[in-house]
Amino acid sequence: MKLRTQNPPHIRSRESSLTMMTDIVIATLPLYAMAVYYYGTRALLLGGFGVIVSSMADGACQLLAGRIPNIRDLSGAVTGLLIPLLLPASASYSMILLAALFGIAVAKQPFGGMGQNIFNPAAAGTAFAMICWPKSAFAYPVPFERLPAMVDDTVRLVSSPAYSLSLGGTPNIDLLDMLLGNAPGPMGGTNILVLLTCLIFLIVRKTVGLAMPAAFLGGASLMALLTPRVDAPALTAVAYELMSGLLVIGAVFLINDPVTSPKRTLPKIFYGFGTGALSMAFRHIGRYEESFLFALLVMNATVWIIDVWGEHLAHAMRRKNREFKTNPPVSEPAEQDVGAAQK
Amino acid sequence: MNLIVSMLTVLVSSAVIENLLFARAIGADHILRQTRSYRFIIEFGLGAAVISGVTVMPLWWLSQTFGRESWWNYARSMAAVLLIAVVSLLLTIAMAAAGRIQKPMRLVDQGAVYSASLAVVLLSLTAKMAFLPSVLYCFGASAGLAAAMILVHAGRERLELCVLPRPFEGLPITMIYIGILSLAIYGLIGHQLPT
Amino acid sequence: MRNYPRKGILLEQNKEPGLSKEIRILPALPVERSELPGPVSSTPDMLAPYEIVSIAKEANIVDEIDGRRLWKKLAQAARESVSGIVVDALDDEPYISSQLAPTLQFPEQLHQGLRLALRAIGASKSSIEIYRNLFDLDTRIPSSIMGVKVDRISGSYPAESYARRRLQRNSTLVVGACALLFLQRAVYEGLRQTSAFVTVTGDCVANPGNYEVPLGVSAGALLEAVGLITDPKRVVAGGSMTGFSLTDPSTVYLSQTTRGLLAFAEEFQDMGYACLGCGRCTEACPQGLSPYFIYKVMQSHRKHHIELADADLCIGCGSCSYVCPAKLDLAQVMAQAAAYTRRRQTAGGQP
Amino acid sequence: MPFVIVPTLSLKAGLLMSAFLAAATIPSAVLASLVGRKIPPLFSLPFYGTVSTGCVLLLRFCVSGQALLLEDLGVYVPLAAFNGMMLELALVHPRRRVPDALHDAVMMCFGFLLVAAFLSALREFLGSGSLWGVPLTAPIRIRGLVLPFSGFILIGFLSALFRRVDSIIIGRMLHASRRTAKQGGDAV
Repeated sequence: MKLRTQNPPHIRSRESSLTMMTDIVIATLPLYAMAVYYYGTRALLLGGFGVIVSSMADGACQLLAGRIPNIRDLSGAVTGLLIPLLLPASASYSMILLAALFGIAVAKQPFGGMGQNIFNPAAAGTAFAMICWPKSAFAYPVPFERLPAMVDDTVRLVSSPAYSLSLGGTPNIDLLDMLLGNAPGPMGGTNILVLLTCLIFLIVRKTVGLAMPAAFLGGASLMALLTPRVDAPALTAVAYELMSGLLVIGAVFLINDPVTSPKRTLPKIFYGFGTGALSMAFRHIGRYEESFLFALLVMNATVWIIDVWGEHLAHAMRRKNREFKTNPPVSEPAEQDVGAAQK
Repeated sequence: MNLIVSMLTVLVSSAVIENLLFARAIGADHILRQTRSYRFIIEFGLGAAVISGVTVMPLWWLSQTFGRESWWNYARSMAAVLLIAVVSLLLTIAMAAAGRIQKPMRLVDQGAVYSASLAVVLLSLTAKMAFLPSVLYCFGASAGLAAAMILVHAGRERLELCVLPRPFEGLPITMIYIGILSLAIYGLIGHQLPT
Repeated sequence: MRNYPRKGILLEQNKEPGLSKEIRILPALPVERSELPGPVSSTPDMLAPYEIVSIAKEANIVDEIDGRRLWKKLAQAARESVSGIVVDALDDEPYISSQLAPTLQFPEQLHQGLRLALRAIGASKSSIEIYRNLFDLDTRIPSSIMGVKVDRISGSYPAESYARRRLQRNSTLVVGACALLFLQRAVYEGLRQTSAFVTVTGDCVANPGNYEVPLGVSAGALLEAVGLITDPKRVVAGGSMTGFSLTDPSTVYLSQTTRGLLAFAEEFQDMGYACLGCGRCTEACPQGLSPYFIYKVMQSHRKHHIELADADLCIGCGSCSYVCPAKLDLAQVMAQAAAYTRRRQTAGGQP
Repeated sequence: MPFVIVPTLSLKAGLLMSAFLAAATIPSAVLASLVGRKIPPLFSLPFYGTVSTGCVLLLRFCVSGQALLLEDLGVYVPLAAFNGMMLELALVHPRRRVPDALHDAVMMCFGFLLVAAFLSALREFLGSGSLWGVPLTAPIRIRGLVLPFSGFILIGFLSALFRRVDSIIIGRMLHASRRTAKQGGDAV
């Protein structure tokens, strides 16, 4: 009988790209539930629109690149799910459309598509939308006011706590409401408790590691502690800074994007810390009330430097460590050769 | 203390906020061809910093004196070019005398240094700052340019490992990379730059 | 307690039901006895070391852990006067229990063989090494076998090669359990080694277990004799992590070093995923290499930074391929990178 | 030439910028072909730089009526003297004969004119909803297009598009030649 051969190992773990992406999709669903609870079914419309647009853009770009469209790995859908969560619930459909198109067709596919993009597509698209429509991207609807499917001028839009922080004033919302998400802000960025639950879920599922989010939040809070913007008690100020804007949702979803983050543990910590510190620092300098996405993009550009630096470090440690210098035992090379020969 | 803080502000803003490459795209076409190694980038930045820093001193004094006249608007550029030429020639000769030059810089690289220094000098003059800040501005802007070039170089190294779509290989993907980076920088700063 | 490797992967050991069953000789494949010339010594404990070595040579016993002749190993160890013998019975690869089962089922024979080997090399210390992370066992592993201390090796998957390397470094002779059993048979009963212990398992095998099969039998014949439920899609000779799959089992013949024969019903289908860059391979690699980095660098034309990655330190354990969520064949890439790096080193930096 | 794309936010500015580039490039290229071999390399760059700067400033004096546009271009006008085309033609590959140098310079400037016109028109139309200063109604208004970074991204996509078209044309030609060769082979 003739059998198909294949290189060792002959058993594989059950985890796959599909399961990882499915975990992230599952983690976004509670946020959409909360958004429906606060803003009505328009949240679902936005999410579905984003998913459809970005998946179709993904497939179309793959067709243009001459490959068979493979949207099974759900990466485009994840991008489309994340973009509305980063924008206000009153975002117009053209905003979502442009953000998704920019994220997929500019920030992802020209770089070679899945797994090769340097910048996080969701972050890039949302940043582009924010720059194109600064007014409507930073004006948020009030929770518990049902939004119509088509937002018109009758909808009451207010500014977010992040804006009042950027003006140097303490938000007039108490911390518990911000914790529960009963505060104007990005559609998915406000309900902190749900976000932390999602983070715990992802960490338990081992889809993301603990290192980067912890280092990110640590860096952000340290920066906020050192350079306070409001004259409140220090811890209160730090809590306000952390819970306003996109920091927490970024710590859950955007920082942990496996493609655009370093690989070894120490570089991961460095990257997370740097991103947190940078985004907090530019809340002082920048004009926009939210600087996390831009800081993330800048840090994405430095990931390759960080990775090579980490490889240098590991190289030096191996050189120092005697144990790794001994030659491999006799059996394995033989089996390698046989495996290669069989192939 | 206050002085130091203001100086630091000038340095940081010139290096990051008014970054020559990302915010103004000055020298991009040279950089695209010529980011060969980190060492070269450092030398490039140092050269631009020294040349522009030395050049801006007499120019600042000149613009203080002739700033009102209408012909100065034209004479400024010409004077800057000539001064940069003189300073860079002196620098080259000095380094050659010190024996620091193994092989002379290629002409195109010299051109890149020229245009970078020219841009720095003219910008620091249009900003109408005091004397010391404008010199600091030159150093900071050159440092920012070098940092931007390092980022671009790292990006190209990373892009070598990607299986890019064929039409995008080389220049186009680098341009898109720089574009997204400058989007990020612009968002961090968040205001339109005066040209 | 030594914990090595520091990294690596924790596999679920599918050793049952193979391990707890007793070792059988298949009626379809009888093991023929071939006597050694000369009488069997009545007092084996009185034998001189050189006699034991010569008997091992006569009986041409092969050590199953590295395929070397036992008498050569013994003679070399006697020359180098090593301090002791470690019986290698740790099967850290899933499914395989062809060393563990004989150790647990023929303890006194093993003990006698161990005593003979100790006499042969003139050493005193001895211990038996068994893998610690064995969860789903029906039989419990004793703390000592016939007074010989059992050393439980903890740590995740590629523990065997690490244990071997550590022992080689502090001058201890590592002998496989099966080889010692055959040594005991040769001395006490005067038999040559004409058989080997093989674990036959997998989801196609009717009654999985450890079998003593004559040497030179084809894998196909062994599978037929053990009995198949369905026709297997993949047949693997050797361990499930490092063994190699066979195109035609009827043309591959078992040797002393074949420790397992696995028959699986399902194939891997390629989902066409691209590398996510999740970095799990980097977390898994026991050698502290970064298969992600090496994979990326090997993709590129001019292989920058390849000398950083130390690909030649790869031991081919296959952990990276196991954990890869995109199901990439990273072990193959690592092997190519290792060959490339060695070429570079020999060529003086230039491939 | 990307850096001159950035300030060209309107069609007029694009055309003016390409005019400056031409003023900087063509004379120095011709000059290089004339006296290029007489100048020692150490002094060639200052020489050409001065010449092209002079030409650029001359042109600027001529068009000084367009105060607003010049205000927009600002510091980029003198920088046009050191553009990549001028360096390329004058320093790296100076042609030996004047007509060749002229031909090269004019062709390069014309190509740049096309690109600049297209991009600046696109950015003006979609970005600020007007064309040649005449307000129009754009289908969708993307404010981001008037910002510097979109200049980079547009250039990237444009050059990728050109390459794709080139590769398609070359592929067609290769295919045709292969087919003819195959037929020839059959005939033989």
